[in-house]
Amino acid sequence: MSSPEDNAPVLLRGIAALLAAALGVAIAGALTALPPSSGLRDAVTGQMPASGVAHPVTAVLLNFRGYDTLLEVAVLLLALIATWSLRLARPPAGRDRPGLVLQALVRLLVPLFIVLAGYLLWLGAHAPGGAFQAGALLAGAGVLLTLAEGRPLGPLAPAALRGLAVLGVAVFLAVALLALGGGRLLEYPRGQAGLLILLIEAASTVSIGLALAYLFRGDEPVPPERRP
Amino acid sequence: MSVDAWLPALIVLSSLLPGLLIFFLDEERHALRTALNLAGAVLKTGLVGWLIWGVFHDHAFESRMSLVPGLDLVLAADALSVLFVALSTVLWLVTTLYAIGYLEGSPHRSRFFGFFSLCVSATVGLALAGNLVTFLIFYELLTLATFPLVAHRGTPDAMRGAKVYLAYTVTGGAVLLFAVAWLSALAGPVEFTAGGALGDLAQTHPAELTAIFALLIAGLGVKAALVPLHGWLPQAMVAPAPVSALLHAVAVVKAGAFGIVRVVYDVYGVTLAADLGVLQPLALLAAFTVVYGSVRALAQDGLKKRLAYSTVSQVSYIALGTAIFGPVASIGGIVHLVHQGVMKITLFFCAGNLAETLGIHNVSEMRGCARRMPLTMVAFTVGALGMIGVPPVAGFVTKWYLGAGAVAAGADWVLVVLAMSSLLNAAYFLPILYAAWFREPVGPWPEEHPRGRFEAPLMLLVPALVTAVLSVAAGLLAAAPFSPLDWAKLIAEREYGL
Amino acid sequence: MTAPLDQLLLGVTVATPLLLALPAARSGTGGRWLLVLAALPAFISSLLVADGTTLDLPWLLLGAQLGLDGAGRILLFASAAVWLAAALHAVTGDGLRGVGARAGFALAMAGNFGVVLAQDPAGFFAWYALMSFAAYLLVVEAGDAAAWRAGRVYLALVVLGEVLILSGLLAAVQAGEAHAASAARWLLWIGFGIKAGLVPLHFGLPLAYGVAPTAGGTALAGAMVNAGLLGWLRFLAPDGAPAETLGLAMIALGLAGAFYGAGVGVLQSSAKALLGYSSVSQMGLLAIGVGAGVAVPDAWPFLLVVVTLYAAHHAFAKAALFVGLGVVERTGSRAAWLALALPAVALVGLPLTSGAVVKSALKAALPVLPAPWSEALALGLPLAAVGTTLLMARLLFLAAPRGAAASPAGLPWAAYAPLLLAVGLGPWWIGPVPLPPASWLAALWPGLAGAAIAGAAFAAWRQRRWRTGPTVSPGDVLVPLERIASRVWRHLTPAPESHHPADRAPAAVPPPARQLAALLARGERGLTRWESVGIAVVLLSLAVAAASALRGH
Amino acid sequence: MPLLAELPLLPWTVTLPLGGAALSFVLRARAPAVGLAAGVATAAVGLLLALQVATAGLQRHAVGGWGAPLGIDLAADGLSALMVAMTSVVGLWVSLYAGAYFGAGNQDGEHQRAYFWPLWLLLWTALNALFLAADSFNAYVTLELLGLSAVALVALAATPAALGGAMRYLLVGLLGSLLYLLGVGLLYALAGTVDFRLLAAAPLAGPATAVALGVITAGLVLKTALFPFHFWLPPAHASAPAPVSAVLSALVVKASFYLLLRFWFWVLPEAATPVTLNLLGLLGALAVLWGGLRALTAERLKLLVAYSTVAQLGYLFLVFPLALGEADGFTAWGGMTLLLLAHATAKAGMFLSAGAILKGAAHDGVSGIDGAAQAMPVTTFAFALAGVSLIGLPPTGGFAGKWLLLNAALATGQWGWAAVLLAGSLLAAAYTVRVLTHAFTRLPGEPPACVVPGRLEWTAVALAVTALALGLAAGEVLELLRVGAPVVGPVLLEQAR
Amino acid sequence: MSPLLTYGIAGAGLIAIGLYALIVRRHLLRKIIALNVIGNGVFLTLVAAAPRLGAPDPVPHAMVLTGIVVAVSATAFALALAVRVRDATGAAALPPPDGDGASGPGH
Repeated sequence: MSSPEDNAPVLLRGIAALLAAALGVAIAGALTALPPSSGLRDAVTGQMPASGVAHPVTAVLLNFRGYDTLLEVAVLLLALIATWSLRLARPPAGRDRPGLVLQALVRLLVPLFIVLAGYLLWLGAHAPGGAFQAGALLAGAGVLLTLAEGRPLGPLAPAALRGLAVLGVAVFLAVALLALGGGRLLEYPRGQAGLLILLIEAASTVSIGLALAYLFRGDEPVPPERRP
Repeated sequence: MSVDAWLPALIVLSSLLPGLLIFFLDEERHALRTALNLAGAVLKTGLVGWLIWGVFHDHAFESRMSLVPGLDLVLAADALSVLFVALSTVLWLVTTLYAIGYLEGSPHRSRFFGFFSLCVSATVGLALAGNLVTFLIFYELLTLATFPLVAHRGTPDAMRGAKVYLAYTVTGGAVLLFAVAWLSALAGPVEFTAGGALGDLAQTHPAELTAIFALLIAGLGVKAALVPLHGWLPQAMVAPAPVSALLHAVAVVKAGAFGIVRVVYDVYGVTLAADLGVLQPLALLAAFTVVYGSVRALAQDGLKKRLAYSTVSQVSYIALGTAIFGPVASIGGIVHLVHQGVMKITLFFCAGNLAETLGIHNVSEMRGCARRMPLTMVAFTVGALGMIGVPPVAGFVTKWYLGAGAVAAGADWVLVVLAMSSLLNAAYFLPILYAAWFREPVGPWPEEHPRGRFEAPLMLLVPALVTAVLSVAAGLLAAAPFSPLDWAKLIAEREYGL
Repeated sequence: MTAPLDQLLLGVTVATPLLLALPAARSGTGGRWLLVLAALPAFISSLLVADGTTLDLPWLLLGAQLGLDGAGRILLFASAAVWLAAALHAVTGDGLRGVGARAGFALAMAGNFGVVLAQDPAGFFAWYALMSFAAYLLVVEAGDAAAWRAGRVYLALVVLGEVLILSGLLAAVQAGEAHAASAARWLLWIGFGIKAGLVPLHFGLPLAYGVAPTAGGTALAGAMVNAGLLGWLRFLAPDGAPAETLGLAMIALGLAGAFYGAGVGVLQSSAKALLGYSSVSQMGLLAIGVGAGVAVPDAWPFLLVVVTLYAAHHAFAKAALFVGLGVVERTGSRAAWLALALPAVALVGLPLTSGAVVKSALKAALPVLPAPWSEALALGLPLAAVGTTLLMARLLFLAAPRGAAASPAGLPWAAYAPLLLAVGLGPWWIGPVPLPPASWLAALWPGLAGAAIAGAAFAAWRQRRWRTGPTVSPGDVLVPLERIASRVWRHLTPAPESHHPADRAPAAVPPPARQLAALLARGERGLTRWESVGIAVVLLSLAVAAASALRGH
Repeated sequence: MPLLAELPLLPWTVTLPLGGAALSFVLRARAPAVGLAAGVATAAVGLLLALQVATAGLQRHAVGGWGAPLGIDLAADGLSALMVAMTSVVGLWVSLYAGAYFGAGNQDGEHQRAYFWPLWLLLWTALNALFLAADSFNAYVTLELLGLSAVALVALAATPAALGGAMRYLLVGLLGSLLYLLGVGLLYALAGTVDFRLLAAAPLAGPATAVALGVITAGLVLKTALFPFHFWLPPAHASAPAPVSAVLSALVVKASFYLLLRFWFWVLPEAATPVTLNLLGLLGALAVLWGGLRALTAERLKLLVAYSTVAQLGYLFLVFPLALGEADGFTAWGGMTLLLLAHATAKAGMFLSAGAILKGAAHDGVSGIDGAAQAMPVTTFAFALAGVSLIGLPPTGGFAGKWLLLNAALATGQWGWAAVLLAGSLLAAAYTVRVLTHAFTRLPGEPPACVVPGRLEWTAVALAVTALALGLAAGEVLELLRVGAPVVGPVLLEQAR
Repeated sequence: MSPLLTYGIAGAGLIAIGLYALIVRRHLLRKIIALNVIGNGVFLTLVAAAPRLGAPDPVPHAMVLTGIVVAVSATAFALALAVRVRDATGAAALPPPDGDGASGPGH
């Protein structure tokens, strides 16, 4: 796909290369000149007991800086909405039925993926893992299904589909606002942090998996009569 | 007297609010619109009467509102502003009547009268402006309010005229803004004060002040149509007659001239200005404009164009009187604010009547029209003689004081200018009168013309006659108390601290 | 010392003609009676009002003041009489038929009286302007081409005069400044001179007189000329400032006018135009008197009286001639024609006429002048009188009735007779001035000489020596002037212009704008290349980084 | 007002639109109603917040109760309060407008209506979150949220031009935010925090700081479309649906500029050098001139308006040389802020009125609006009034802002910037008049009937009038701006006698 | 030269390469990939820059995770948009920006 006119004039390329390199060198130089520091490690470890989870990254992601994550889930939802709003043309559906191998593979793998996703989700509390990894796995299952049957999920009503897509944001937001009722936004009540985080992660996993899967598929499944 | 703090604002609002209301009226609501117009005009007249009384008895009228700390919107009334306010109020009342008659049945009247009222509000606002920034604000508002009026007809001509008009005025406005900002950066907020507001700044920054003065005059000169900034005025002639009347007599042109008066007397102070040596150039420029305008007027066949150039020349009398150091000349300049207004508005009313009733647009078509429309032409004659300076019409009083003041100030050359301009005025007005009164009509008048009965319809005729009477009265009773001249004397006394 | 009644009279004097103007104009030819009525109050107050009466009208114009003094009384009397006569004559059916003419007559009358009574500069100027512009309506009354031409010229001169006078007055009111005072006098001399037939700006007079019908012409020639003179008397009065040059200039031009008017007048073919020229020469003599007073301040008081009386005498005589001409024209009666001789000899100044009195008085005053001038004048005045004689002779010749005209309605002598009477009684009401035999001769010979020359010429004419004498068109110097003026005018004024928008196509977008747009678009294309922007981004980050890093050290 | 001071408005300003977005996405059939309701609520909260800051001073909300540096804070000082208020006002009117703009009936209309609301509310979320972020990394997330939603909204028009513009916009936006993120990372490595306040307190120096400032500036300037980085703005803004164009020009570009101010005036003021300040000022000046000229010669109405945005953004950058170096920087600071707010309202009004006019127009050329003054006087009036504010004529907010900037420039003897201000005004006048002349041109025959619903007209007027009112309320605005302002000084400078 | 620093320098290199490609390549897919390269470079730099004392600092890791998810979302949308552009304009490259010249029914 690389054609001659795919490139800019040589002169510009030269200048661009030069400058890009210069910037790279500048960044590298800046990195070398960084003074030693421990960042916020000690602050995090100091607050770990109150975080409700055992794994520091998860603690940061879903507690200390949970607000970032809320917005981040929103970004993912946004990406889904935005992609759907583009109304991509359907990939040619006239493909012949998937081969037996693929079907068998799907039958074998999809359940496995789902179980694994559950495990990763549970693991996230004290080891690397969590909602995103789990969601990614679900999405993988979705991709397989898409390849096999043309759509990740069975005949699901569009409204319900959208409901699942926003589930993560909705639950996250609900928890945050409940906390706000008690004190501050996302300030988990004493002792219930772990549970709430798990709830949020569970909901997010579903939404993330669905979102990634449908991002892969590209367009929004709509009833045939609305099809342009 | 707490009302004193409200009166100026009320005077502005008395035309602003009706104007805004009118915008949102349907075309068909003729009666309501007229009622609103007249109610506003009458109310304003009343308020102004009160104001005059108060100012004469040295009441301090001031409405102040802070836009930005250190940047106040001040409406205050001193003798000078009262003079201008009274002028614009009275003439607005008359012109409104005229416009109602003139625009009968033409489209977009709500838009027209809306902007018409805005235009007057802006004029009154800048008349009452108590400091330079307020003046600037209303000065720009005026530009905006008049643009749609000039463009009202929407014909290519009108659009071109409007474009030129805006190009000139907005540029002038920008220059003015720059000058004002610079002056404020030097001196802080500049409140108009009789005898000058700059204090000791002259010693420290003479060069800057001179430059700023030049910029101020350049900015104001655009509206005041000082040569070579006058180019928009003849172009703006495409506007409907009431608009031209208002533009030339009260609103735009006069705003520029008034601004020059303000700058010389109440910002710099005439003494300081004289010391800076900026008055002489201004006087020369004004004098040149006076002559140039008259010469160009001679060369116009379009009646309104001729009147436009005569405005160019006449308005510069004000600047001229202002630029001559000495109370007598100042009186002449200041009083011409009023005199030129009433006389020129008469002329434009009559021009409008001729165009409306007989379809006359050119001087060359005016033969014998006086037999057809004697009353209109009587009014026109009065205005024309006034412009020439024939007593007892108001123009004579102006020329008298200007000349006397010039001689008193040792500027005899001004007499020559006055003489030349009077001769030229006669040269381009008398032939019109001659043709109108004594020549035979070229052909039959368009009897089938919708309004072609005997004279112009009353709504058009009465205003012209009223203003004609006013311009005679202003001259004939010049020495009477509360005459424009009397008031101008009061102003001069306060400015020169006599 | 001013009695309210007198003040009232003064007010009425000017107010009546003003107020009667409109009714007189509107109410048909019958309105001419109103004009007679309009002139009466002036006549009365000229007789009754006490000297020094003043009426202050502080609210009027720039604070007006009316008043009556010695000179004013005489001139008011003369003007009032003339206006009265003119109006009466009009009533007998001659002139003032048009609406405009009647209005103009009344307004000019008001202006004339106002000028005489005005005691403040602005007021004087205002009345003067009213009179001058209103008189235009009298000049153009006939309404034929000649009248329009005369009117145009008259108006031009009026405007010029007004401008000069206004400038002069403005300079004069600032009498404090010496520079202004002297300039003022010159301006005023010329400005008023235009009305007083000052050579070379005299051509308005013959032209206007020539075309104006009798009544209007009478007013012009008898009354309004004196307004110019009065202007001189009022504003050139010596005030200590040396003004000899001006005075001598006045004398010089006055003398020139005296001869020029006679010389050109003789060559006229229209009696009325000829009267105009005689006015030019008579006013020239008056100018000499005024000039002498200006040059020699000590002589002013005496000369003031002399000049005023002379003006009155001239007013009556001229008016009588004008009215007489009118009568002769309409009735063709020989008696009327013969009667013309009386005012004629009065003008010449034969003994026992008012002319003789005033002229001898004038002569008596002149020796005060410095060396060459007094002699020159001693010689010049008689010669001028000779010229006058010739003029009058020519006048009688031209006026001679050719065949009987239709006898008119009304009483043609109604105005003529009283005027003749006034001229005849002139010497007595002026006051018995003793005429020593020497001056009898001096008064007599110019007339005789002139009569001789005239007789010779007449005889030659009778013997068909020459049919028609050479003639000069009225307004001699005007002719070339007019040509120049019309050329300038054509140059300045536009050709009629049509206002159809179609004629002026809307200007398309000017090419420069298009080019600018193209230029900008090209620049924008360059700017919007992804490459350039990307490079710029990197550059900017490097620049900012470098700058702040350098600052760091 | 003790009660007002208590209210936790900061979190609500962010969470309300987010919830609205989710809801309007799920309840597609009710999307307009839900979206409008959420919009009104958000606007109300935003305005309340401004009031809260004005009365009770700085606001801070430690999300999760941890507090910086460990946690994320939401904070509102005068500037951010004004920004949120601006977003609320513009957002409110745009929401009302959009409700009537995306026509029901035809399928494209349905589709746009269905997707506009969630996307727009997400955009609104991002704006509020960004203006209230006290945390530079959190600001990065909001920046991305903002960029993606904006691009999606542009693409909603679905015309080739719009899609191309959107693509370009997306690439630029991503590059910009990545550069920004790099800078944030470097600063964190230096200071061990991403909280603005703590960063400002930390002793930042050395090459890392320099590079951080460099990449952050480049990234944000790119997103702010400062000349010569404006190449993405006109196509995107000109081809988007009218309400979207309004939001983009009025608010979105301001967000990255706001972050720029945060870094230059709060975090790293000492890193500023005369060279860099004047460089930014110079680019701003060039933007004013270039944008004005392009607007003057643009063929399409919306492109004209878009280029006027380029020019207007240029003014804002004059604040760097005029305020940052100066002892009494507040004059220029206030002027910049007033101009920013005035431009937001005026430009939104202008785009809305342009959209309304073009709905009935034959084509989208400038001459396509001939006779608009007859058909839609109200809309024409709105356009004109907005133009007046852009020109900077009194008594609009634009005038107040320009006046202060002019005053600062003259009083500190920096003549060049004053000249730029005036030249910009003249250009603005020129292109505004160019449009108005067409609007006033009378078409032959009967005046065309107005084809658009009244709501499209009134909302535009409301925005234009707000721009006007801003000039009269400038005093209050400046008072609010003083809360936590990075510069001091009197409102109006006076040159030392 | 600590391993972290090598990561950092690698990150800087990635950024430079990505920038170059982003500037020079015209095909949309390549630009998107280039952006991802830059992104990865940035993430790498972040992690490398974070702590240089003892055990790792979890905060940058969390930030990078967030950044990655954002990058994934953005990339997905960008790809979809690129496809849409190709469908609409027929070329998987940026159309010339100045779409000036009045055209078609507006808005």
